[in-house]
Amino acid sequence: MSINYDQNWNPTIIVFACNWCTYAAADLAGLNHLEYPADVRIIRTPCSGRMDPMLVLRAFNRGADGVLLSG
Amino acid sequence: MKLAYYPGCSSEGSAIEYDLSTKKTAHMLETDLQELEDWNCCGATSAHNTNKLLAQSLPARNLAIAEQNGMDLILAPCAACYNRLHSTELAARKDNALREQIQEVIDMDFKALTSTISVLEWLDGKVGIDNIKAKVTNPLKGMKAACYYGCLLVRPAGHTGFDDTEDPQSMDRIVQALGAQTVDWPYKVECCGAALATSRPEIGAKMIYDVITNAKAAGAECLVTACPLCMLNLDMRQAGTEKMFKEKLNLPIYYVTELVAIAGGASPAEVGVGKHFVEAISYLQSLPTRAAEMEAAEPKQVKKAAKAKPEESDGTPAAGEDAEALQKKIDAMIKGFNNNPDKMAARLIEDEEKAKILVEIISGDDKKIARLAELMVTDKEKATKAADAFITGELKKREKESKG
Amino acid sequence: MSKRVGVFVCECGTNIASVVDTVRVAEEAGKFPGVAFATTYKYMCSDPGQELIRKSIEEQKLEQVVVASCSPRMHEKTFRRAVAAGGINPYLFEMVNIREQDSWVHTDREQATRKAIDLVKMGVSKVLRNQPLQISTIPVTRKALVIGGGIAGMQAALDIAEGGYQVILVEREASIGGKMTQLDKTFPTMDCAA
Amino acid sequence: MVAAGQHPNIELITYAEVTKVTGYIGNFNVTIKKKPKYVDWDLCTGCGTCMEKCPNKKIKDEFELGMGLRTSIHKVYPQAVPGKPFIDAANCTKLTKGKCGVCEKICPTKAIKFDDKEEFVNKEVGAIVMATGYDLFNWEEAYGEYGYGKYPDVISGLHFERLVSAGGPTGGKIKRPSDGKEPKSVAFIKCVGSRDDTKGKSYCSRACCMYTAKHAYQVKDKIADSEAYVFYMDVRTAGKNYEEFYQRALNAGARYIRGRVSKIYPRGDRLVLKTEDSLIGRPLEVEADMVVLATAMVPATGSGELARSIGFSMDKDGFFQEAHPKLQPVETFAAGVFLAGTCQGPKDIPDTVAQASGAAAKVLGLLSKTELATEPMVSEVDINKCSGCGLCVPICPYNAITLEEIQSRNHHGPIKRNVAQVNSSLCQGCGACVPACRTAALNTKGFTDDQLVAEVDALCL
Repeated sequence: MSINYDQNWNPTIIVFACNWCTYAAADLAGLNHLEYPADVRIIRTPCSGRMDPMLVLRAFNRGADGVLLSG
Repeated sequence: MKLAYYPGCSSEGSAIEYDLSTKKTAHMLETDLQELEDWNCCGATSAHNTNKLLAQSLPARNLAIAEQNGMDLILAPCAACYNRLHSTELAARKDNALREQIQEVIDMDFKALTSTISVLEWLDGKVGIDNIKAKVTNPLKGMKAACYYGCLLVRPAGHTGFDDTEDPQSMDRIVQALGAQTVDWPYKVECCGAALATSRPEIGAKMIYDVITNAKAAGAECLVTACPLCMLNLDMRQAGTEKMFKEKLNLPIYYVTELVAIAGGASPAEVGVGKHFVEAISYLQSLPTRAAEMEAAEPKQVKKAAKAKPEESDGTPAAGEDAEALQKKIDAMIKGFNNNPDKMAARLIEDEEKAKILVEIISGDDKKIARLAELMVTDKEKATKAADAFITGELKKREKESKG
Repeated sequence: MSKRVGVFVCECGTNIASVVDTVRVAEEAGKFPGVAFATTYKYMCSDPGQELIRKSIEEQKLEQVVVASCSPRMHEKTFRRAVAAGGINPYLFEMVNIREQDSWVHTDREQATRKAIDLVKMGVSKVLRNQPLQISTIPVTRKALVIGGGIAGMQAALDIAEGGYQVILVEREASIGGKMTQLDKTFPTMDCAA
Repeated sequence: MVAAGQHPNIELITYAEVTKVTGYIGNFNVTIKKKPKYVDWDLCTGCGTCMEKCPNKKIKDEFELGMGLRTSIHKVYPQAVPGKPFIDAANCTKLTKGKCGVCEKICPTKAIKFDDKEEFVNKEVGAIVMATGYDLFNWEEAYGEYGYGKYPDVISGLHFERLVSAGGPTGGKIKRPSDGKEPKSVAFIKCVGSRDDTKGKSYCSRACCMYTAKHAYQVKDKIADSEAYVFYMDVRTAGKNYEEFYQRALNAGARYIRGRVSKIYPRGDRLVLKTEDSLIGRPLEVEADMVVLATAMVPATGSGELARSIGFSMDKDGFFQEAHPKLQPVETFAAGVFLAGTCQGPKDIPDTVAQASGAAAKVLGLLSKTELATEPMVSEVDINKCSGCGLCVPICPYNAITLEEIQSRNHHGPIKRNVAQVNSSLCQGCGACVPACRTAALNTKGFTDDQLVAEVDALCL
């Protein structure tokens, strides 16, 4: 399976990352210099339990192209 | 049971007897084998050494034919065919892109729905040991077989999955169901060296030699395989190996399906046993005699065990004596103990003091006398030990009493 | 609340600066609403770097601070202390991760720089809404538990006990010693294990 | 060991397991299960008469890995600390069938207690050190090529330790388990289960290279005209004096052969090892009287449940995860819980001792304070907005929220009503309560709705 998309399109992708796992994992990706597209913007949350659906709706409402919750 | 049947190229050449016996076995076990129409080579060795996609597309075409005919299971008796078909079907199930690519190459629908099974899976897993037993009319009693799985049939681990990769048992169960004995031997999954037969014959011959001598060392009188290449190698090249090592090997090799068919009533000739290079019919013919010999030898073995330790002339039963004679000897010993305890005790214990105590202990104790008499007939060393133990116990008892 | 945010962009030697145009990040940050001061420095976590933050708070009358550097899991505490040394509540501070989550995972300078600017903007918007927080305290039961009585457990228990505190050593078997007691001699000195 | 048993500051609780840990740094509450020993250790003098008289003498001794025998009432081993015996209930005829009771009759201090029960005690502590150790990889289940454990003379390194130990079942004489003969040729296979993705673990178990060198040296030292073969992938001697020790083993005549053993099978009463010498690229067959496998270290059984109950994580292999591989090697993600020894990863004795002392130093640092500063980024309740519905109470994983009655007033006058309250010592600031609150009365300081919305807006607009 492959996704075809416009190479020049820079989507806004918001990631809500739990401080203890996903945020740490993103740091670990950095430590290992694993490259990924620069469109990703990470917002640190104290725990994925802190995630309020309101925040997801807010992100889409303000024009985000994708939201990733991870924890 | 209905199975698609993929004979593979060797079934029409070097392994005709495998094909014949598989069909015969299927008939006997009421399995309907439906040979794939227009099947093609599985591509073993040559294709997967050169082109991965080709190596997967060749077997995939056969799988696709089976799929078109609505067959869930396909029987591939050859170990290499089985390996190629099975690994292709697994790879295609795991990787959708690969499956689509293969579809393009073979120009057929291919969903990887059909599963490939080996002869061992079919007999042990699908037909079942009890059902095989029920069909045996000519049990192979007297046969001592080494079940040889070879390097490929149960490997790689986590891929074939129907049996253990290091100590497989399915063929042993099948052969035992036919009435034969199987030996526990360490070379059952070692490589026979067939691939080296032409390129490095001196290494290949050593590998053949190792497999055959190891089977013989474990007590096997024949070898059973489920792989045409192992058969070809171990059977056809055995004479050359004998020459190279200047040693007569003379180990008949059978396909497991030949044995099932023969145990089910087929004649050795009709399943192609006469086509083997190492003469294999006379061993089958000798089985009834061997079975009778084995049965006759069984009670002897008990006596042999009794004779294991060399003894002085007294009380040793000569080989060939039966249980009755043994009892007579024991009775005579008991009499000896009752009539002349001092002399008997001296025969067991050198120390005079101790011998005296022994006499005191056993006098009037029929149970102890009987035990000592029996041991003296069967194993004098043990008798001495037992006598020693009686004395030590008695001494301790006395010591306690004197204190108390 | 007054809005005088200071933004400090760290170059981390070349760890950040080789991929992210830190000077441009600081320039852009200076234009964000509420930002009164923005600058870059080679190693923000170093003593001179922390001194820069402290002095800037004083000189620029900063009320909130954003540091754009490595992961907060690395140096958040360091910078909180630096901010506190500058005389403002350590929780009126936010850290922006432009190393682990930017310069180390991207190679396109333009895109990485744009991302850094976005992340700083995010940090500034957040810090404007931060409240001063006070640290409270909890009591400590001055006693330790060691689970497992092998080499590690015995050594830890002894060291803590020698330090003058009570230790409870719990062992699954009926004797302490663990696997060590099954060993014969131990290398490299070949002395007895028990 | 004796020092640990006698130190006035150490309370030993053996034959016991920690079953539950609640609380938080500085204030843990621990539940310890004491398994029944059937002997009152306060009365027992450790004289050992009961062990002599116990008629049940043929039990396989776990300490000797089944190579020796013990009685039902026994010590783990003769020099046990505390030096007192206990009854193995499964093998005691009094406890299983109600017959015997010899130990009870002869005990001079009447310490035998057949009605002993499991007992739970609670303890308050401020810090926890995990030192649960390791088990040996169960090679018998994985390595069919070495016989799945069916050849008695293929043993593990720990078996070998018992065979060379003066206190072991053979009194320190190296003898084959099968027939008690002294082996003239011993083969050692390293990395059994270690560095083997297919059948074992991907990691290196670190201690095996050195203990195998020691074993090979001991064979050469103790058995005249003996051969010691070591089959290896690499020889890793990173440690002070380690390389020198390896050279000592080589000088003693240990024969190191670089190659994996692909099969072991019997020939007569000896064992044949099929292998290769990969340095010269030749297949090899070596006959040996005994084979010793350097098996991998794996986490101790049951340690995983303990970690989960305390609330810190394990790595992919089940070892306890340190908070940072370089900077916090003895800390866990659970504040106040520290790691020592092989529970964190395979290591040898010097490293274990060093890490244990490191953990102890961390504990001492913590215990030297009477009070701890807490993270202020915790949840708080706006009691003006709280409706007292209580939805947040069961959601909190740390039991930090309770409903409390407060005096309040509405337009009719003063009333009493319930509101949620957060215990800031228990609250870990996870914020799980915030989305659950229907009236938006809860917020996590430092991560308020207002702040997170501002971040979203900053990134999107």
